[in-house]
Amino acid sequence: MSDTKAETKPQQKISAKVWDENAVPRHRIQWCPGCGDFGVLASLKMALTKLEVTPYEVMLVGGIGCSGQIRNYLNGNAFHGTHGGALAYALGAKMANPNLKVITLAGDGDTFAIGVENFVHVCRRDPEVMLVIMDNGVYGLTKGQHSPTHGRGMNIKEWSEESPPPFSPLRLAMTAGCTFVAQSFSGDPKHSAEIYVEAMQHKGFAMVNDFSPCVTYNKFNTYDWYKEHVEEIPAGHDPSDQNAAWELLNDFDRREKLPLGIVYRNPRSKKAAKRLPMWTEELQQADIKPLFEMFR
Amino acid sequence: MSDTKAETKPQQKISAKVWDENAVPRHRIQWCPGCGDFGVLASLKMALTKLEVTPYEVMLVGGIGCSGQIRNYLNGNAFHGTHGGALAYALGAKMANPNLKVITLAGDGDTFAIGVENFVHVCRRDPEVMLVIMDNGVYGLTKGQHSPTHGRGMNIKEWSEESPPPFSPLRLAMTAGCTFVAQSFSGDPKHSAEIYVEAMQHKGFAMVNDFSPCVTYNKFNTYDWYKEHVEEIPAGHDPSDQNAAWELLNDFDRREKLPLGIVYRNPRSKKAAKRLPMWTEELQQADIKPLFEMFR
Amino acid sequence: MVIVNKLKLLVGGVQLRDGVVTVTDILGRILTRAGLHILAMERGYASTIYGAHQYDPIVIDEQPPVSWGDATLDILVALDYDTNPDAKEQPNRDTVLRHAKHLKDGGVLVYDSSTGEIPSDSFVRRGIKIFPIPARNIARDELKRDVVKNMVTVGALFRLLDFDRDATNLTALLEERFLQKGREIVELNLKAARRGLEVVESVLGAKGWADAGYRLEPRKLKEQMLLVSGNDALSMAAIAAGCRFYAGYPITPASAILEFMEEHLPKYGGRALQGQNERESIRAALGASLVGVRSMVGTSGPGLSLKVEEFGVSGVTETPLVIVDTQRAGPSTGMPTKSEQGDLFLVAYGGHGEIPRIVLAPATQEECYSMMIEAFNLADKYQCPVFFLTDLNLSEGRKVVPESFFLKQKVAIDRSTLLREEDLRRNGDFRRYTVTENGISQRLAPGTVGGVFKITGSEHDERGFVSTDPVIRKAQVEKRLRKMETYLKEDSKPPQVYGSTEGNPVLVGWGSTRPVLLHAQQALQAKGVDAAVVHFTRLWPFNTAAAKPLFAKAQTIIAVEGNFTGQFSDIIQTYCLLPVRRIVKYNGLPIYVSDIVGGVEQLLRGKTDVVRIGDAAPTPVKVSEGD
Amino acid sequence: MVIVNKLKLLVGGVQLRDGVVTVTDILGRILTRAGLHILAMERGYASTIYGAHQYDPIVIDEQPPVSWGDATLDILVALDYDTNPDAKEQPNRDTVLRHAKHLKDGGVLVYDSSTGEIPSDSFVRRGIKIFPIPARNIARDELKRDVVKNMVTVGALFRLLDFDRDATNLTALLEERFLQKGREIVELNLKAARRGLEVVESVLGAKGWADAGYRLEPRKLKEQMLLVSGNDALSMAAIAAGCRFYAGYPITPASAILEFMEEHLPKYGGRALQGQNERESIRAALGASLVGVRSMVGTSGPGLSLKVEEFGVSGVTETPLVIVDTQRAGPSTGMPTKSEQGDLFLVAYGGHGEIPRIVLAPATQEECYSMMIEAFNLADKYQCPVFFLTDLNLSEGRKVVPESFFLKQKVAIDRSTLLREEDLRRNGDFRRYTVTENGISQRLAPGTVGGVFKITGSEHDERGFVSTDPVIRKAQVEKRLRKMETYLKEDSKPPQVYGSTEGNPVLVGWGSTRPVLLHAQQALQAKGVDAAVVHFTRLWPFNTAAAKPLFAKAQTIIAVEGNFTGQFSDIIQTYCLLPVRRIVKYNGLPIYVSDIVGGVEQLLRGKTDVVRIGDAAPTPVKVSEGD
Ligand SMILES: Cc1ncc(C[n+]2csc(CCOP(=O)(O)OP(=O)(O)O)c2C)c(N)n1
Ligand SMILES: Cc1ncc(C[n+]2csc(CCOP(=O)(O)OP(=O)(O)O)c2C)c(N)n1
Ligand code: SF4
Ligand code: SF4
Ligand SMILES: [Mg+2]
Ligand SMILES: [Mg+2]
Repeated sequence: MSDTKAETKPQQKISAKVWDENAVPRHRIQWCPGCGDFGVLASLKMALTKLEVTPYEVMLVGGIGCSGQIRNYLNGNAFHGTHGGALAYALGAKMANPNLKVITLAGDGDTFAIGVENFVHVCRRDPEVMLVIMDNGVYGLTKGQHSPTHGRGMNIKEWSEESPPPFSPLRLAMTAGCTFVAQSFSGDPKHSAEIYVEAMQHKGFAMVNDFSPCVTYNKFNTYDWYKEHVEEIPAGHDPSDQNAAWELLNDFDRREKLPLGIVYRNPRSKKAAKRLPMWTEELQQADIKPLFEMFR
Repeated sequence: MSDTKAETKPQQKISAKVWDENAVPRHRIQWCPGCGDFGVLASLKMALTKLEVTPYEVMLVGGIGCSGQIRNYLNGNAFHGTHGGALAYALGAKMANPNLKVITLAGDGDTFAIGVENFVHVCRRDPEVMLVIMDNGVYGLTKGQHSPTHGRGMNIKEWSEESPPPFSPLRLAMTAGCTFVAQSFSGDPKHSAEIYVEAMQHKGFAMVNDFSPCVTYNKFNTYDWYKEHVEEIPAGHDPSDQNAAWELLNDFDRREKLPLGIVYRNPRSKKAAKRLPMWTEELQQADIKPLFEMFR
Repeated sequence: MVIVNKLKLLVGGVQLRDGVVTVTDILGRILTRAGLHILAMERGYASTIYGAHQYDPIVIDEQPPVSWGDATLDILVALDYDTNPDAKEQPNRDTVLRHAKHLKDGGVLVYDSSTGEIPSDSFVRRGIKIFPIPARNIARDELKRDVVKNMVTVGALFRLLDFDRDATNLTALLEERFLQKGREIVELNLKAARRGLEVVESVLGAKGWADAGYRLEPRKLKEQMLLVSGNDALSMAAIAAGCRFYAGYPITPASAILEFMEEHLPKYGGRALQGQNERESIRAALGASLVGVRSMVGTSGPGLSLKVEEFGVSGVTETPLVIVDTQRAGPSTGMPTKSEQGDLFLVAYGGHGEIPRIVLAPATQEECYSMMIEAFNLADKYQCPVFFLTDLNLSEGRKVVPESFFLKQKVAIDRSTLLREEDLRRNGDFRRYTVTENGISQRLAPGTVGGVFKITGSEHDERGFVSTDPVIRKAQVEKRLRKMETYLKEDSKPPQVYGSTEGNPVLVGWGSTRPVLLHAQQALQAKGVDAAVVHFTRLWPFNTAAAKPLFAKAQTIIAVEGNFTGQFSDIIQTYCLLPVRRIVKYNGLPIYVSDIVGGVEQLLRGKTDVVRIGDAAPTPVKVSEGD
Repeated sequence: MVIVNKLKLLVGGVQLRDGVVTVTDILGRILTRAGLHILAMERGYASTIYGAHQYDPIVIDEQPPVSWGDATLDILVALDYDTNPDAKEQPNRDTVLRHAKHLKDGGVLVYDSSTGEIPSDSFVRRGIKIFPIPARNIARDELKRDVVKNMVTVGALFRLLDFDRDATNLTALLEERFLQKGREIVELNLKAARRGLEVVESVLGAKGWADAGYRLEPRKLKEQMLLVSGNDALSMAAIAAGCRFYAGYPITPASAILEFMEEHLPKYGGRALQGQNERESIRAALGASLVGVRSMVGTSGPGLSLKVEEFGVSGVTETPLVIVDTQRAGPSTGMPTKSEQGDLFLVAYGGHGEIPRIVLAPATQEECYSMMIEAFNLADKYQCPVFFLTDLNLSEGRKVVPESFFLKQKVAIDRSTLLREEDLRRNGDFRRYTVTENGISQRLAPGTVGGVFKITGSEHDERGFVSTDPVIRKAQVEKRLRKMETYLKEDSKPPQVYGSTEGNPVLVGWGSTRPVLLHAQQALQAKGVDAAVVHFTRLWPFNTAAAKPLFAKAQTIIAVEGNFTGQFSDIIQTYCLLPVRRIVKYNGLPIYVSDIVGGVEQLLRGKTDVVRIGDAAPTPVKVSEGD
């Protein structure tokens, strides 16, 4: 996930258990029993273990919401700022230190309502950051108000400014220039983990929209509903073909199905980047004299 | 542009000259000679005159930028708030009084950089508001920094987080759920005026991206450059066909051309709305007693 | 001796799972109907949906209670049980672990004993009567419906309170709620309640107690009573005051206003918008106000911080807006479900540059109503942001208020600054920003034939065209800010004064603390300390003319505030040039009577100028020098 | 008598079209190289790109000028001409219309006479020497290159100043700039300058004037001099101080910092990001800081208002950040190209809840440099937002500063709060939010082997896990805010005092007004008024211990501020409990020496407590009662 090697690679054996250290103990996790986010947590652990990443080099940026709590249920450095801001913090962190594995974990409300301004721009900027959206169609933490993906699959005939139709995370990502667009379902954590592994290896911004049912506030898009509607992307699909990706989305739409897997993946040619100087010894000698030239 | 009739239709003869009243006089207009925004101004006057709209019922909401100044170069009520906020003010104004012709006039920076959060959501909400974007690829007013549409047509090989590729206003609008998506060129004000007329008659949110060259700070996307690259949408195109609209965009992209005209138009079924009560006599009698029920 | 109609109880349990609010809601409704007064001003819950500890302390009284008093409890009801009795930590015993220390000696402890009994020695020593109720087991095993476990507890509780023995009240409520779903449901619930009652009776019998020591007696009602929260009251008031556009982005504890408005505003011809973000909501509200509709937004700290730029828009474009800030503990995300008075500086000073603004801070549910009506008229008159500061405890806290209170509030909607077509015809040339002596100019709703307005957040001339001419700039700045002088002259109200400030310690407070200040005043008096209380609900612009004389002759000025700094204390110092000593609390708990009494005593002893309430942490770790 | 090496001139014209800045830039560079001092602190331009009036007043002196003085001018250079002489209004004569009233009797007026002569009687009466130069016609008709019209004016100006008669200096500059484009361009420009010189000589001859009354003489330079703006100085300093990440969304007058950083930061291994909006920029900067990189954002009022929520994030997560606010006239969009000191309340009080924060406000270009180095160390040590308040005039104003000044500034980068791998190994258990006596805890850069941090804007325990435990909450709030006491003890600097405050009127100011305060002090002394000056550059937390004793014995305290309220005056009142009288100016113009002298005289006469500088508007219109 970074193009320069980590400065010191710690000698820690990465096993699944490592991810439970420096984290809230299991029985203190405050998600509703059955919450989809449990699946996402499990998948993340699998993926990180698989990639042999160490907690020290991980930088988790949580959104605000039930989903964002995941940052504390998992080992690794973690940051949690303002609602909707996660991707922008992640952008700065990754630009400053490309050796970090920066992972943003947020809800659909955080990402697409208040945070859409960051989402759209980060898609274009394309930092090597993975974003997992725990998409449940509601604002869980504030007790179930509609999020921008609310209404998925509902047959609504008349709209208003107050109740607009849902929008499609995948299409928005594609249009905004995201170079890795995928979808997963927390009801199938193993498959999700595979996608996360791919996403973390992507040389650019990787977005995974994970259907993560809110068992408490979304009584429509339930596990069962998803099980009926999700469908793995056929093996033949070539995710590097943008037209094919759009075609796939259209096709699934027509059939009222939701694709699971990697819809689009097409890394962009990017300037290489290094960790920015930060230690006193790296900074102290900076010679500003050349700057004087322009003031003469 | 509204579904309820204006309450009192004033008996004012609408001629082109009307639009110069209550406005900054021509010789005080502070755009650079040759600025594309002059064309937009001319087109707006033509369109409003054609539609026999009166200045009293017009509500212009300007963005912040060279472009936003247009609100004062034209008769009609006008509002100018924060950078990037125009569409949200417009949304509230239109929801409160559907009898007004609400027109939002903003730059590409205002709309797609700082204002993208409003743009994306307003596309979904679909108020009967026309948005004209004066797209010049730069932040004119702050002296030429890159806007999100900067780089159009340039052959750039390597990107960075700091300098991402431009995005496409039309595709973003389509994806976000905009029901009227069009493009025009201020080098051809008559054609723009026709598009504006259609946009103002649309029953929903109508976005017109108007290429409006910045002669001072964008030396690449000049009038001449646009003249070489724009092309009217072929007469056979059916804008109500979403697939055809996407196909058209792909086709123009492939040919490295920019379409002018209505790409997509497909009004959504919407709840009817009325002006909200606002006069004392409409408000004074509200009986709150029924609300007590729930507190017993 | 049995205590009748005067007690504080607390119901606690695991959030979402145990139905704390179900129990207190039933209790609240039935007792309200029975003519008792209720004050439930602290809704203890967590900023997670499931699994954390939740609690709801309720004061029940024959008369309107002076305040929520202290942490001390008469009755503790613990709904929690252990799902996993083998776990090292027992989060599901939180209610007892956290609150039993506040139980009075001789008080009552009720808990769900389904997964085992709790160690009782220490309670017995304190004379506490313990009632283990296996509510969950009864529900699950006997009645085969987990969900009625709360009804078991309600039945037990009513028996303990010697209330509604024949279940008349309960039956009425259950029928109202469930009859359309079927008589069986009503019966099942009644049966559950009966089982609770029986368990209590068996304990009473086994222990040989005649009663639990408390009794509630229904009272004759002269009029209908309503159990309302601050958010309920202010939302109703907004509708009464003519608010027809509301926008908000969900945020605790303001979401309830949004939900209220979404449900009810359309019935009054209005619209409520769930913003897609904090700025969309305030901007849409400004847009609606701009075209003439009374509009309001509601939010809490983090949302308010994100709206700051729009304060300036409202101020300089002179677009009226009522902004509710239901304060919660900050900064940043802070403690979303804890109350605080920490946003005063933000509403008084937030934003670049300088604008007129008005800050109101109601003290009670009643004032949430009456002052909201005032807020809309002030917004219309002064055409600037009017902030309405509540806090989590006031917004979510519930209180019994007679229906007549609401009905007799005068609602005179004053929209006289908004011109009509006739006015325009009469006045001719319309200038949006006419420089006037009182700073107020006339507005226009777009669409009004005969006038066109040009409005901008840039500096402008009287017609609203952008200008940087120094003379125009000076005139417009002064015109706008002159409105604050006009407000002080014509509309600001002096603080409320209780007792004589002369030669006495003066307790100062603002917003939701008035009840507890008055309660503390009584307690201090009982201890021989005569303190005056000066309480502010109109905070900004600060009314120096009214306040300073009150303070000038005080023995000492002591402000009580729910923040670290003493934000209002600083404002008093700025304007009155008198030293203000402080009792401050910011640990998430309500300010209690004992906090104030203790704090005042400490200050009067003279050792310090600031008392910081709350248990302190262990001694801080020392950091080695040179780091 | 000829005045040598001491004058103020103003160059004005139509923005973008007339090249005002081209002229003053050439002038500035050549005079700097010639050893003269320059102070050009007001860049008069409009918030539109083309067509408005632009002007650039410049003080030239042999010694570093005390301040920019007054509006009074020695020489006025009007580049504008009329494109449409028939238009009723003549925007293109703005320079003369607006500024000629400030010309001294006996001063010099140079203007472009290409489209006609201006009425000269009133000037002649005032003894003003007029030089009509048909610069545009010469350029267009004789030299066939419109663009050299400014060089004609430069040539004329140099002749008027009896400077560089042989064009040595000019030739050197032109060769530097244009030689690679071809010798002809250099020659063409020199020819244009020569033509300007000739026109002046012919006027001098025709009028029989020996000279224009002013002369500039080159001086021997002991060292290299630089002509820098406040933005230049602070940007250089940031790089020297180790800033390696900068983010900003373009906004006047902060854009220049962004442009500087975009151009130069990469050379030092850093990155500069043009945010796509105000929040992306500050959030990205916080992200960079979080992982250990010194980072900074720059903005102005509207951008700052939009960043308010992130102040809290920085404060409560304890993430260092330097925030530059180049103040401009607010509120809202206000007057984007006019200076003001209106954001102090916002930086001191903005944001919900309470956080530690530091506010610095340099007075000069030199302090923009030295204090920025301080800012980064403070941010590192206190791990909170450090605001760096300049204003438009300081940020864009240019001044001659010796190169040695920059070179001799000590740049000691102190990052001792940031742990290294070794420290972690030594210390064992890492807790991000250890409660310490001084409030400061150790940080960690993610990626450092051996430590994991959990950071959150929610309230948290020492390990960074969310907590609402009242004891933990109290400890963390106090820990964070205790940093302000530590700062006051260890790092805050007292205000600078000039003269004795005892028994004298004390003039108080902050930030960019120090030069003019000191200038006014001299002027007052000349009038027999002994006033002290107390000037603050460390504004927040307010240093009461240092300030109050200074004020306590003053005859009267008079604060001079560029805002309506007297924001700093209010802060002094809060902390010192002493009345502060005010001279305030907010009409977009700089504070002049005469404003202060006049204001002080008026205040000493005792009629009022606030003097509002600037020409007032005509009497306000009366509004009929009952509206
Ligand atoms: C500025 C701000 N506004 C509002 C809130 C309240 N808030 C907390 S979480 C949340 C929405 C959460 O929805 P989502 O991102 O979908 O996460 P979920 O809880 O569904 O996982 C909101 C509105 C906030 N914390 N900050
Ligand atoms: C909050 C805020 N940030 C920054 C600015 C400065 N600013 C004014 S206009 C502008 C960009 C204008 O670009 P665009 O919208 O493309 O308009 P144009 O001038 O090109 O017509 C910016 C960044 C501002 N006014 N407010
Ligand atoms: S409320 Fe919904 S999203 Fe939140 S924890 Fe419960 S199930 Fe999960
Ligand atoms: S700078 Fe560009 S956008 Fe602005 S007025 Fe000039 S040409 Fe138009
Ligand atoms: Mg969600
Ligand atoms: Mg633009």
